[in-house]
Parts: sequence; C-alpha cells; structure tokens
Amino acid sequence: GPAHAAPDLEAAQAIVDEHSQIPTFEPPGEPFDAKACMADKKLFSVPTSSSIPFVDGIETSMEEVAEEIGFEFQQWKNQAQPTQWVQGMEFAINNGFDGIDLMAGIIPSSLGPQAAAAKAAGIQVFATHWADTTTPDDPAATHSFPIPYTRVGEIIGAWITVKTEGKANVLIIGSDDVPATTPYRKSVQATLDKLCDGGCSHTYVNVPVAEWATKIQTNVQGALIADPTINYIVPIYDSMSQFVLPALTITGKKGQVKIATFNGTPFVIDLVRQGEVEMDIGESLGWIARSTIDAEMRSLCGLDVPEDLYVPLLIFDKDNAETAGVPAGFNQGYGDEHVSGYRKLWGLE
Amino acid sequence: MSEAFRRRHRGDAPVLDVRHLSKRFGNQLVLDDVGLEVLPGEVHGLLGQNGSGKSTLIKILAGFHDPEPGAELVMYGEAARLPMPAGGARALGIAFVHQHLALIPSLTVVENLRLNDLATQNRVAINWRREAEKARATFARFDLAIDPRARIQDLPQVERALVAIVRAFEEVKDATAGGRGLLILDEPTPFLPKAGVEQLFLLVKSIAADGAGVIFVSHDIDEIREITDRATILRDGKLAGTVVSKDVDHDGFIELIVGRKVSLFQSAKPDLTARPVAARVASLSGPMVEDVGFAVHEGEIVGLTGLIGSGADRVPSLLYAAQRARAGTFSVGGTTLDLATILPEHAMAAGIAFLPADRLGAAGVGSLSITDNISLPVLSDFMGAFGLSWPRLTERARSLGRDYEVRPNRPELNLSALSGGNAQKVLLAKWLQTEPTLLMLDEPTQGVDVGARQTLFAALNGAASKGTAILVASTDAEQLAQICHRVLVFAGGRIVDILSGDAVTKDRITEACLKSTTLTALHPREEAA
Amino acid sequence: MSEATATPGAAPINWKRHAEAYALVFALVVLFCVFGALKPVAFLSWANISTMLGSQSVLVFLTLALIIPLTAGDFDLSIAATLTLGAMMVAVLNAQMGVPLPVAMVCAIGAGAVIGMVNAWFVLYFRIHSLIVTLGTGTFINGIVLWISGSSTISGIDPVLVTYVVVTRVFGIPLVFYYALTLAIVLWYVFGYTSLGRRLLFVGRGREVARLSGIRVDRVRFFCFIASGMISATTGILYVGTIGAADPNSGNTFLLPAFAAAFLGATAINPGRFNAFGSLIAVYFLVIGITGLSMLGIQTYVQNLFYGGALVTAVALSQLVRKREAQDFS
Amino acid sequence: MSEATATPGAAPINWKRHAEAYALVFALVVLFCVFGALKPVAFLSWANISTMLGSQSVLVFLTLALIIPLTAGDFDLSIAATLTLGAMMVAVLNAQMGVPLPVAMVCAIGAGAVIGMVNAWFVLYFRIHSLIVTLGTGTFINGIVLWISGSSTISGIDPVLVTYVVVTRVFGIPLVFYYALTLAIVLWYVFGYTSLGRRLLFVGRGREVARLSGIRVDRVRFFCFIASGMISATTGILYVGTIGAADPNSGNTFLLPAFAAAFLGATAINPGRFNAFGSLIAVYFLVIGITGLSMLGIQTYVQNLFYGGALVTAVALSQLVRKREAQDFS
Ligand SMILES: Nc1ncnc2c1ncn2[C@@H]1O[C@H](COP(=O)(O)OP(=O)(O)OP(=O)(O)O)[C@@H](O)[C@H]1O
Ligand SMILES: Nc1ncnc2c1ncn2[C@@H]1O[C@H](COP(=O)(O)OP(=O)(O)OP(=O)(O)O)[C@@H](O)[C@H]1O
Ligand SMILES: [Mg+2]
Ligand SMILES: [Mg+2]
Repeated sequence: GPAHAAPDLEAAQAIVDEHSQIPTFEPPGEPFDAKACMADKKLFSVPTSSSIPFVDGIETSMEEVAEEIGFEFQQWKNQAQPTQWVQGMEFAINNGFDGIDLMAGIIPSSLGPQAAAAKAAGIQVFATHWADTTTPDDPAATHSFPIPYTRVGEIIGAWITVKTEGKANVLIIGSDDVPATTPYRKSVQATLDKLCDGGCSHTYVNVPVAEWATKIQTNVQGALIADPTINYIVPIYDSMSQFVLPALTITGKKGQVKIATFNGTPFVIDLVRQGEVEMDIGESLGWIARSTIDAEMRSLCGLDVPEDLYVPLLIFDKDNAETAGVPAGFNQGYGDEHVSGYRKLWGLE
Repeated sequence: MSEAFRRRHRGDAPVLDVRHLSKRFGNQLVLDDVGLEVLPGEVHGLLGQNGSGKSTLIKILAGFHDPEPGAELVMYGEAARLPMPAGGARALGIAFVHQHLALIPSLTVVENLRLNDLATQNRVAINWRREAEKARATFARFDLAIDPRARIQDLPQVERALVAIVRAFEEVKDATAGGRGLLILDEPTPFLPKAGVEQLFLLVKSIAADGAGVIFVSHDIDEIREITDRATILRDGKLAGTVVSKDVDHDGFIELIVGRKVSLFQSAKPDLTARPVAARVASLSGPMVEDVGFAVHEGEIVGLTGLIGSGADRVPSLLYAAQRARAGTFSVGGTTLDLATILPEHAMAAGIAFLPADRLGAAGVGSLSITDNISLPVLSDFMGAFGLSWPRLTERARSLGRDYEVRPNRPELNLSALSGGNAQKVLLAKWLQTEPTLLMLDEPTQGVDVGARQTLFAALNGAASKGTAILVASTDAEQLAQICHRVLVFAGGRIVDILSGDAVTKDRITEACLKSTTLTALHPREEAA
Repeated sequence: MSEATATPGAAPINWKRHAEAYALVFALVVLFCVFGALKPVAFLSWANISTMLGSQSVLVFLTLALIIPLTAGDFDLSIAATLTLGAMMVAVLNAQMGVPLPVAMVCAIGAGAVIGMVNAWFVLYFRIHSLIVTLGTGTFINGIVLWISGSSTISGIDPVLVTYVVVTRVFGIPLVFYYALTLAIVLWYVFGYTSLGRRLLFVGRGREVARLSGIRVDRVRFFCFIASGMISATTGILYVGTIGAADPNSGNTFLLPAFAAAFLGATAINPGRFNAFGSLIAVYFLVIGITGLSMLGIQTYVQNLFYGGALVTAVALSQLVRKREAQDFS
Repeated sequence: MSEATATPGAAPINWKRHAEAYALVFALVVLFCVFGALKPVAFLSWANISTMLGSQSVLVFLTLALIIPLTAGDFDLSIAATLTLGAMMVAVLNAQMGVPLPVAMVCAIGAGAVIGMVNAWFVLYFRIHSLIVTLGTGTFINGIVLWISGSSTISGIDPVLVTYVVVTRVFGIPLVFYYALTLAIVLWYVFGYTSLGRRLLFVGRGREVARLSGIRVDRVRFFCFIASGMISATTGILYVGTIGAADPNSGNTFLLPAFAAAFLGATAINPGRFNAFGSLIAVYFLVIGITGLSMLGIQTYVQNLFYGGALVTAVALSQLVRKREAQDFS
C-alpha cells in the first residue's frame, strides 16, 4: 500500500481483544416469570433448512429450552424448499400456534402471503438470526431479531489489519443471495479501509450458495494466479472454506495465504486447530437459542422486546481452538454463563 | 427317408435335427411340437403363412427366444443345448440372414460385417484399417463395391441385404471348411432383383455342395421349387409336413401352406388408357431418377419395375415427397404439385396415399397399437361430441382387421407383435380406408405369404374398380403380372419399356428387366471361373 | 407399452389393465391412511389436505409443462430455469420497476415462449439432441436470472397476484390448485381425445411415420417446446404468487422432482404414456409422504430416502403388474 | 489415432471428417489464445495451466464414468450421488472411525459397485427406464449421505490421500490429472480397439440385433452400471483428496456438468459417439472459459452465460460441419 499509510493498529487490536475471551452474561432485559406467561402458549419454528447442522442445532436446543420452561414448541423439518416453508406456516396457522419463528435466513416478506395470513390469525411472526442489525426490519414480520453481522465484519477487518500490520490484499467471497451478506462484507471492506488507512486492498467475488461447489475453487484459483499479492481470503461464511483450501493447495499458496472467516462450524474450527484456517469467529448456538426464545417469549408475553439477538462473538484461533472440543462441537468453548444466566432471568431459579 | 435328392456325404449324420420344438407368446402357442431335419449338402425349404412361426423357429436356433421345455436339438450327430446359449449358434457353425437382416443402421458396414465375431470372441488391438481392407476384398470377390465405412442407414435396402448375405456366407464358409456349417436364410430374396436371386442361388448351391446344410425361407413357391431339395411346411405353428420339393407342384405347395386350395388372383387386363387421367407425372428428376413422365388413369394399376439402381423404387417416394425431388410436376385430380417443393401433407391433401417398404421404420409405429396406427389418417371422421370416440375407433380397427384377415385380429396389440405379413395387411388397410385418388405402394407384398397376397391383391383390385389409380413399385415380376394393367420398366432412372395388356406376364417382365441393362449384383468370381 | 393404453375403449372390462392403471392411486391412498393413523388430528384435517393440494400445485404445473415435449420425444431440461426466470421477471418488473402486474406477466410468459423458440431452433435447425440444448439454455438462463436479480431475493410483488393464487380459496383450497387441475384436464383431453394429441404421440414414437402420414413433425416439436416454455414461465408466476417473492435459486430444485413425477405418472391412469392425471397423482403421492414425514418431525434425510425409495418401488410394482414388459417411451 | 475408430475402415484422408473431429479442439485453442492475449502473464503461466488441468480432473473422471452406460444406451443420473457417497464414506470411515485409508477406499468403491448392481437390477429385472431408476436411487443415496454424515462437512482425512491426489506433482501438474488421463486412455482403447468396447456400442445402438448376434445384452448393461458406479465412487475418493474434506451436497452439482461434457465430447474426436478424449477436451474447453472469465474479474453470473452459451454454440458449430445431420446416440 501507499507509504504514507498509517494503520491504526491499537484500535484494531482492541477490537480483536474484546472478542478473544469467553463472553460474560449481561441480562438483555428485565427478569420475568416465563413459566407462568408461556403456560398456555405454543411456539412454532421454521428453519431455513434442517439439513444445515448449525440451524438444526439451534432448533434442537430451542426445543430443550422450551421443554425446560415448559411450553409447547414444534419445529418444521424441511430441506430449504420454499414450498415446504409455506406448508409449515399454514400448518402453524391451522393448528393454533401463538408465534411463528422464521429461523436463520428465511426472509419474512419472501413468505408474504403466509406471514400476512398468520398475523390476520393473531399469530406473531418472528424473523430471527436472518439479517444484520443495520438492515431495516421486515414489515412482513411482527418482530425482526437480527444479529450484528457488521460487527463480525469489523472483527475480521481488525484481525487482518493486526496480522498484516495494515498491509493486506484481501479476497472476499460472499453470497449476495443471503440477506446478511451485503452489510457484512461492506463492513469488512470499510473496516479495512479505515484501520489500514489505505494500506489494504480488497476484491469481492459473489458466488450464490447453490454454486459454491462449482465456482468458489475456480474463482479463487483464478484470482490468486491473476493477483499473486493476495495474502488473505475471507470466505464470509466458513463452510466456503472447504472450497477455498483446495484452491490454495493446487496453486501452491498454502501457508502464504491466510483464511479468516465466520460461523464457528465445527469442521472449520477443526481446520483452525490444524492450522489450515487462521481464524473463525463463532457464535454459541445454545446462546442463540436462548436469546431467541427469550426475545420471542417477551413478545408473546407483551413485554417490551429487545432490538436484536444477544449473541456474543468469539474468535477461535490456533490457541483456543481445542476449547471447542476435539473434534469441535457447536456449543463448546463459549463457557456456560448463558445457561444459568437465562434461567435466573426467566425465574426458573 | 427319401434319397430323391443329391446328398454330398452319404450316411452323414444330419446337420440339424430339432424335435418337439414349442414356443408360447403370452397365451398364443406360436410353435407347437415342431420338428425339422436338415442333412449335409441339403437345401431345405421352410414354408408357411405369415405368422406360422418360421422366424420364431429360426430365432430359437439363434438363441434369441427360449423354446418351451422338452425341445431337443442334435447337430452333426451330437446333442446340443437348448435353449441355445449366447454365441452357441456361431460355435455350432450356424450363420443367419435374419428376416430383418439384423444390421445396426447407425453403425458402419465393416462393423456390421464383423458384428458376430466381435459379439462372440474377445479381441484386443483391433486394427480397423485392416478390417476395412478385408471387408473391401470380400466385397470385391462378390463383385460388389460397397464402402466399408459407409453407415448402413446410408445404403439402399438392396445393399443392406447384400451386406447381411455376404456376412452369413463368409461365416458359414469358415464353418464348412471344418466339415460343419448350417446357413439359415429367412426371406433373403424380397430385397433382391431376379438376377440377384439367381446369383444367390448359385452361392447357396456351392455352399451346399461343400457339405453345409441350408435352411431357406421364402414365400415364393417357384424359388422354393427351384432351389430346395426338401421343404418343411408350417401351418399355424404346427408341422404340416415335409416333402421332397420336386415331387410337389406349385399348386400342391400352396395347398400345403394354406391348408386348402387357393385360386391365384388374376386381374383381367383391359386397356384403361382411354379412361380419364387420374394422375400425370411430368419431367420428374431426383436421386437416381432422370426426367421421368407418365400418366395413371382412373382404376388403373400401374407397375414400376427394374433392376437394382434402376430408380423404379424411388419414384413413389419422390412423388410423395418422402424424398426431395430435383424437379418435376405432378397433377392429381384438379391440383398440380411442384415436386421440388411439396411436402407429404400436400400430397396427402391432393388425395395421394403412400405405403413405404420399410414397414416398422416408415410405415407404422411398432410401439403403438393397431388401432392407433390404423386410425391416424382418419381421425377427423371419429370426432364425437366429446372429441375422439375411442370405442368407435377400436370398432373400425377390428372390422378392418376382419376384412383384411389380420391374424390375430386384436386391435389392442402393438403393431410390433404382428408378423411381417400381418403388419403389412394392417398398414394397407390404414391407407385404403382413406379411399385415395392415387395409391402408391413400394414392395407391397414383401414377405407376405401366398394366401395373404391374394387378400391384398383382391383389396387393391377392389379399390381400383372403385376408380382409385394405383402405382406399385416392385421387383417381384410375379405379383406385377398378377395385378398390373401396365408395367413401366426402368433402367438408369429412365423408363425404357412399357408392357401392357397380354404382354404383362411374369416372363416378359423378367426378360424386359434383364435386357434393359447389365446388372451389378451378387456375382462371385469363384462361380464365374 | 401396455395393451391397456393401446385398447382405448376396449369393450370388456379388463381387470389387469385397471389394476395397472390404478396401482399408484391405490398406493397414494394407502400412504394417506398410514399417516392419517399416525397423526389423525393434524394430518387428516381438511386444512392440512388443502395445504398439501395448494402448496404443491406449482410442481404439478411444471410437470404438466414437461410431459408435452416428452410425449413428442424431446427432453426439456430448461423448464426449471424458465420457471425461475418467469418468477424473477415478474418480481423485477413489478416490484422493482413498478410495471403493472398484467404487463409483467405477459412479459414473463413471452420470455418463456422465446426460450421455447430458442430451444426449438437449436434442436430442429441444427439437429442437436434436445437433452444437450436444453441443458445449455438452462444454464444460460440461470445466468440471466442471477444478472437481473443481482442474485438476491426480490419481494414486494403486487398483492393482487398473491390474492388470486393462494389467498382466495374455494372449499378451503387455494385457487392455484384449480389452475393446475384445469391445465391437467385440458392436457388429458388434448392428449386423449383430439387429433392434435395423437399427432404429438406419433411424432414422439415414430418421426418418419408421422412425417409420411402428413404430420409436420418439426412444427409439432416446435410448438411443444414453446408450450413447455410458456407453461414453465406461467408456473414461475404462480410460484411468485405462492410465496410472494422470487429468489434466484430455489426454482431450479424443481427439475428432478418434475422428471420423477412425469415418469412415475407414466405408470398410472394411462400406463406407458406420459399423461396428465398420472402426473397429478404422482406429485401428490410424493407430497403426502414428504408432508407426513415433516409432521412427524423426522430427520430430513428420511425425506430423501422416502422420495427415492418410493419412486423406484412404485414404478417397480407397476412393472410387476405389467408382467415386467419393457417400458418404451419412444 | 481416432478416425480409424470414428468410422472403421481405411480410405483417403477425409477433410470434412477431420474438420468435424477437431472442431472442438480448435475452439478450445482459440478460446485459450483469446484469454492468453487478454491476460498474457497470468493466464499463459504454467501455474495457471497446471491448475486448470489439476482442478477439473474430478469432473473428467465423472464424465468418463458416465459415458460407459451412455454408450450402452443407459442413463445414469446416480453418478453424482455415488460420488458424494464415496467421498463421505472415506471421510466417515477414515476421519471419524479411524479405519485405515486403504480399507476405507475399498469400502467406498465397493459401495459404488453395490449401487451399480441395484441400478442394474431395477433396470434389467423390472425393465424400468434407466432414467427413472437412477433418478430414484440418486435421491435415495443423497439421503444415506445426509444420514451417515449428520449432514455436516467432515474433514481430517489422512493427509496421505491429499498427498497422492493434488500435493504431489509431475511437471507441476497434480497427480490426479494423470489418473484422469490414464482412465481416458484406457477407455479410449477399450471403446475403440477391443471387441468388448464394440459390444457396448452394439448393445447401445441395437439391443435386438445385439441379442440375435449372441451378445448377452443384459450382462453387458449390468457391468456398465457397475463400472459407472465404481468409477463414480472412485471419483468421490479423488474429490476428497482434492478438497481434503467431504460435504454432503457439493458433489451433486457435478451431475449436469458431467452430462454436458459427455454430450459435448460426443461431437469431437470421434463424432457421433461418446468417447473418452472428446469428453476430456469438452471439460477443459469449458473450464478454460470459466477460468479466463474469473481472472478478468468479471461478474460470476457471466460464467453461467458462457457455460450455457458455449455448450450450445460449440455443438451447433460441429453440427454445421456435419451438414446438420441429425445426432443419433441410439
Ligand atoms: N415378440 C413377440 N411377442 C409376441 N408375439 C410374437 C412375437 N414375435 C412373434 N410373435 C407372433 O408369433 C407368430 C409367429 O411369428 P413369426 O415371425 O415366426 O411368423 P413368420 O412365420 O416368420 O411370418 P412371416 O412369414 O410374416 O415372417 C406371429 O403370430 C407373431 O405375431
Ligand atoms: N389418451 C388416451 N389414449 C388412449 N386411450 C384412451 C386415452 N384416454 C382415454 N382412453 C380410453 O378411452 C376410453 C374412454 O376413456 P375414459 O377414461 O373416459 O373412460 P373409462 O372407460 O372410464 O377409462 P378407464 O376405465 O380406463 O378410466 C377408455 O377405454 C380409455 O382407456
Ligand atoms: Mg418371418
Ligand atoms: Mg415376412
């Protein structure tokens, strides 16, 4: 980058540090008696796809939490078919549920008719873990509970700045068909520009989810050969990494080019432990499940609802990767403050 | 047993001796305890009406069909396995010319020529150049110039037949060298012109002379009597008897085949050229046809004949635009068609019907039912209040089947389940029901048995007497003589002779063809020398 | 090819034929009863039944689009991409560019027709195998969809569309089902009771025979491609109407199910031939299974197992009824 | 080399046929030059060339698996699922259950063989159209994969595999390319110069005739299915070796590209017949375009446009050379 560039490494380091230690629990709202107010309520959840372990994991621990509190919870297993989502919505409407939770990526207005029908039937529609906090709420939903993707972008940007001392050439791979992508990758770019003070360059490649397997490898290869100075790759969702790695192997760039990503998918944390991937930002799935249930219960119980999900982000790198378990799990390494924390909040203890 | 015929190796065990052969298709017993014995050096005829089971018997020997349990097969005195294991027939020295030639159209001549070797023996490092050279040499010995790299589908019907015949002869020759060999010809002649047939017979005789046995299937009694020593007749799948060919006369054979006396159809031969013209062809030119012009009159049956490559067989398909003509006009009824531009539907609209020779390739769809096939040209007549009336369509198909003696007359059967001859009846019915102004047929009785022929001929004549003009392209002099009022003889794509009235006889037609030009047919040098 | 089909209106009642024709219907009923027994309240509720009927009408529509070229002997692998394009065009034109809905719909269907023409042109003029042409055009269309949509989901379509597709109901069943039913009836009638349908069949089974019987083979195939293109695009519109938004990918996932339904359907009602009601039955046979499984909350991989297993088993059974007579669609 | 195979038989050099046989090769060269001119340094670098050769070998392998049943006249839509299963079995057995690599590989290939048998059994015993059977089994296998993998990506496979697939290089090209090349040569020889290969062709082009000539048609088809199953599973192993991990979905995206390559390849080298080197050329023709476009940093949807467009155009051109004579693969 330009010689006059004066990267702000302290600021970057601060961001990194903030997300490098196990999160502590701060109550996201007033305590309330969940058992009492949820006693006669039924909650229904449609995940974007039950074939995504991360999502299915959230659903499962939501089920457990609901069990614990003692209200009826049903998830609608599906394989990412919008027609299946439709069926799920109608099922909930026809079977007297009080709330429908569209989990992890379903855009409420992409089920406009059903959402409208649900509201008309007096059912609250929640869109959880689907968009960024900066994304305007979706009118089709009663409440949107986003998570801080922009923050994720900042962390990754900061990490790269720190590691390269502000001299990075970053290849960002995203999927514009996922709603969170645009604010998220823009935040990565913005952070790099800001913290590196022009010392970092970045290019963005859009690969729709359906084409990860066929396009990521070729495009990364092409980019690496076309621009040998690339020294960081940011697959903004960590499951992309498996297609990035072979590109590194085959172009002989392994080791020279680092990977920084997000999601905390176990096999990627394993790769972090093995040094194939440099860092992976994770979110505790049990934490997501609880904050989701919490927010939705508050809404169903007529309490005031939080703006977004309370999901702490934790950096996994070579040093703390094994805290996630060997092989890694979805829910390890984040501590367990949230478990007791939320029990207290809900008056279960 | 009779010694009335030439036997090469006196006292040798029969080449083929099969007994208690039965075959059932669904609930139809197609072969019923049939037996057949062929001696070394014998040419043995196999006769029977369409659907009597000839090809089925042959396909059993090829290992294509499994016979019902209880059949016995003895070859060269040794018991052989039935059902025939894959490749077994070849191992036993049996070579076939199957009724439908058993060639693969989309593959090349040399591949088809080597088909059976490749099928039965494991070879590596095949040198296709050498294979092709060998093929060329082989064809050369038969005085044939067929490009080994041409695809079968690009060859005319005649040359396809020649490829299949040459293949069989080459195979059986090898076997005969080893003192074995059985050549089975299932209706090889319909595709060949008279002269070709004669050359084929020379070959057959020479093979037999070397001690091989030959089974020869044909519907042409004269051929049978000329070439075979003995003949076995099947009737509805049962053995109707085995006779010494020269002891039985023409009518005797027919009686054996049909099971009753049959009076050969013979139309009167009035001169109908005075009648109004139904269709007039002017300066027709196209592939193998040069500047041909003629007229057909109402109720007249005109034959088109000639040797291989004479172009006679092309005329109907050119007139119907099945093949594109270069030039020419064609006036039927009121309308005049420009043959260089018309499409089949135009010809149809002008009241022309055309029955091609390629039965299941171009004339009818094997995978569809008789009803479906028959009803195609007349659907508009069966539009009820609620669209097509299937019950009526089926009824029509059944009644037509009755009229044309289709066996079995079950309209729901797929066309492919019918024997060749019966399929032909169905397809003729398909077109005759449209009562066309002009009906054109290409080899209409190819592979149709003597009984069925009379039915078809009567039908054609009936149509003619109602005023339909009919064009028949055929190399079968006998049938032309039976039905035609006039016969146009072709050579080099031109009309070289016209026979009419009493001149329309089998011999005169044959003669006219032969002297029309020198021919290029089967003619191995061995025989010449 | 079974004698059954081949015996249109054969006089005597033919039990084998009926067993064959209705085997799949029977299987469907059995499956329905099984899930009904397992989840009586939810599954047997009219609400659920109407939901199943309504939410899968899109697949029915697409399958019906597919069997037209299949009957004429051509594959069309571009139907799913065309569906996606149709959906996306309506979304982009109407929601983003504010074009009135009817206009947007006409454009979408027009695009479908164009795609059909392009397919037909390559297949008929260049004589390329339809499989490879439509494989190529399909991929191409996907590219166009990603382009015009910026590869993101687009919502905010005029609610009128939604109203006339899923919101309005008759006997509790969304209108879209009746659209599908109507199309099925039309195709059933055309295939079975008009000479046009016969011509289609002959073109598919014997091109040369058809030609020599005065049928303009190429023209018929041409219109079949256009028909499948237009119906696929229409399906896209209904898809938008069903979920109220268009996304660039999910449409493509309909391709294999549509083929499955078409071939499975060809074992029912009019066995041995692609036929409208067979396809309808086939779709709902598969849907009942999937829905039942999700209601029971069973792991989703079981849905794949059921889907694949049921497909093969169902066809195998119907083949047993036909005494394993070889299937011949050409 | 190949004209002898193309239309067996010797004759004076036939320019038309050569033009036809090498049209695609020519197109490939042209495309290569174009991108070479646009991005000389990067695109023409040996690094790039070896990368392209190495990274697409998996697709080459799969395509070669596909052309075996295609030549014998059967579709196999289950190849992609089989690939995924093969990959996942190695991953689960080796990475999760600690089974030694060779054993895991044998199991995977064995599974491929079993799948082939199942396909063959349904096609040959029940006489079901291969398209529908393999569509069903493919879906079923996907279910199995999701099941054994818990539908998650599995990494941590014995690095030896990776070493022998992509890490080790000869002339800078990863070994996997030479594996693909070897398989191509074997198939080229078998198809072209052995009676076994011709039997496949006979079976594919004329089942009846093949039987009349004493070919055990069903046995040939049986082995073709097994071969494609085993090679597909092997492809899966190579895929794991390339990626170092196995995920339950990505393998399926190879299905359509493999078909595209097989049919495109059938227009080259040995036109009108599925052939090994044609498939090879076809794969690399398409990848050159994709790679070039990605190097120019053009929007990725353009890659779909290129892929679809190039596929159809290439075939169309080769058809022009053949004077638009109808393609006939059966
Ligand atoms: N694959 C089959 N399935 C059912 N029936 C068959 C089949 N093949 C032949 N048949 C029936 O078996 C009977 C004998 O047929 P075959 O072909 O042997 O008669 P053919 O004597 O050769 O008649 P042609 O002289 O016309 O050739 C016919 O009735 C035919 O309909
Ligand atoms: N597309 C078709 N092709 C051939 N035959 C048909 C077709 N459609 C209907 N048929 C036949 O026409 C006759 C009348 O059809 P329709 O189904 O209306 O009455 P049906 O006798 O009740 O038929 P089925 O009892 O088989 O349901 C039936 O024999 C049917 O098999
Ligand atoms: Mg016969
Ligand atoms: Mg016959």
